[in-house]
Amino acid sequence: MNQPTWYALTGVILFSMGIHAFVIRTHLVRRILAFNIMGSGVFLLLVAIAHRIPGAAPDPVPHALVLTGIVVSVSFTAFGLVLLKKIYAKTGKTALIDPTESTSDQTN
Amino acid sequence: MMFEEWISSALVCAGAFFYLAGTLGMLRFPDIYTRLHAVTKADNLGLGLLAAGLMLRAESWPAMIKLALIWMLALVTSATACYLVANNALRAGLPPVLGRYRSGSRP
Amino acid sequence: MTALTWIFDGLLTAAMVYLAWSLLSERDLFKAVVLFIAFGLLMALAWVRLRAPDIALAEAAISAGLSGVLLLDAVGAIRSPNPVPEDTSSDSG
Amino acid sequence: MNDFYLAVSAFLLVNILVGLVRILRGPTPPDRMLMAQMFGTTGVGILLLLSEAMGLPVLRDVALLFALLGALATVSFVRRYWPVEFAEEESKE
Repeated sequence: MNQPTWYALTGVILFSMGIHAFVIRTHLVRRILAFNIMGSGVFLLLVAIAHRIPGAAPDPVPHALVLTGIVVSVSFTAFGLVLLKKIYAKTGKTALIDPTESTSDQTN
Repeated sequence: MMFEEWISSALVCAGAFFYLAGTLGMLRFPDIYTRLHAVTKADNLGLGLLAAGLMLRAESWPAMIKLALIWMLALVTSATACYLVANNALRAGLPPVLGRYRSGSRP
Repeated sequence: MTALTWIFDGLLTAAMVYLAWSLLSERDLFKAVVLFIAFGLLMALAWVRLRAPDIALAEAAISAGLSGVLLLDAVGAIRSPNPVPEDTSSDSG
Repeated sequence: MNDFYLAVSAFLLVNILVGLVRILRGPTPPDRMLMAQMFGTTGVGILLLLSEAMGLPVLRDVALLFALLGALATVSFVRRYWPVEFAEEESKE
């Protein structure tokens, strides 16, 4: 058990908590936050497994992947928040699923 | 060389002490205005002492100038943020705690 | 690998896990957003500890600068007075 | 000497974690936002110490970015989340 393994374990825990919250929450801001936590867990795992040989320089390919992933995740966060503001302005709701009524009789 | 190291270590320790003072003020002060005081004054003084201590051990002149610039940038941004928050809080009507404050009567 | 690095890494990872847990189970939306900004700052420190300063630069710029601004803007727009009543039943869960 | 810098940075990390109490307990929104500002200032200190302890001078650029962008979240909070015309209902919270 060395330092990158420790951080990889943290990434796995963060991913599990994020996907749990992503499934059970319906508020869209909470879903976006949970999605960001999930992404952070995956990035942490990727950078931690880039240290393959202890003491040597880390593998640069996962670093490039993670850099791209951070930029993509922040652009998707911005896009999701703009969609959320549009949904709120049109319907006054902050969730796509209304938990008080059943969804079986809806067509779309 | 030895003398410089001692001075540098003392400055870093003093900076850590002012950070501790800022955190204690953050926890113990009663209202938003005094907490702003703790965050923007004590923490930035701690950062300045820390940067001064690291400047003595910097490897070149540009590194020293960069450390000083980091401190000045932190001063400018935190002064701006402090003014905005305090002005908005006063105009919003958050009441400052006046008179003698007793630690038992936490608001 | 001394004991001090273990203390630092243990504190950092424990704080990250606790922060993620408390922000995901927080009822107040604004509090969750502030906790998310703090989580981003700790993530930048974690990249530094993993010797990836380029990712730390990107994370500092994006999480401290961009994400917090966007989330605060969206939460402020949701909370602002609106003729349509806000759906509070989806908040609990 | 590196152990000394690492110990001081671990001490500053403990400061951050103790200050987390103010986010969780702060009575008004600006108190919580103020903690994000304090995280920024303390994070600059930790990054400067780590750049000396780990021998990575590039971390000073990360610290510069922290100092520049740490206040951005506070400014956005004041301008977008907490404008003064909504202030009366906010201060009763």
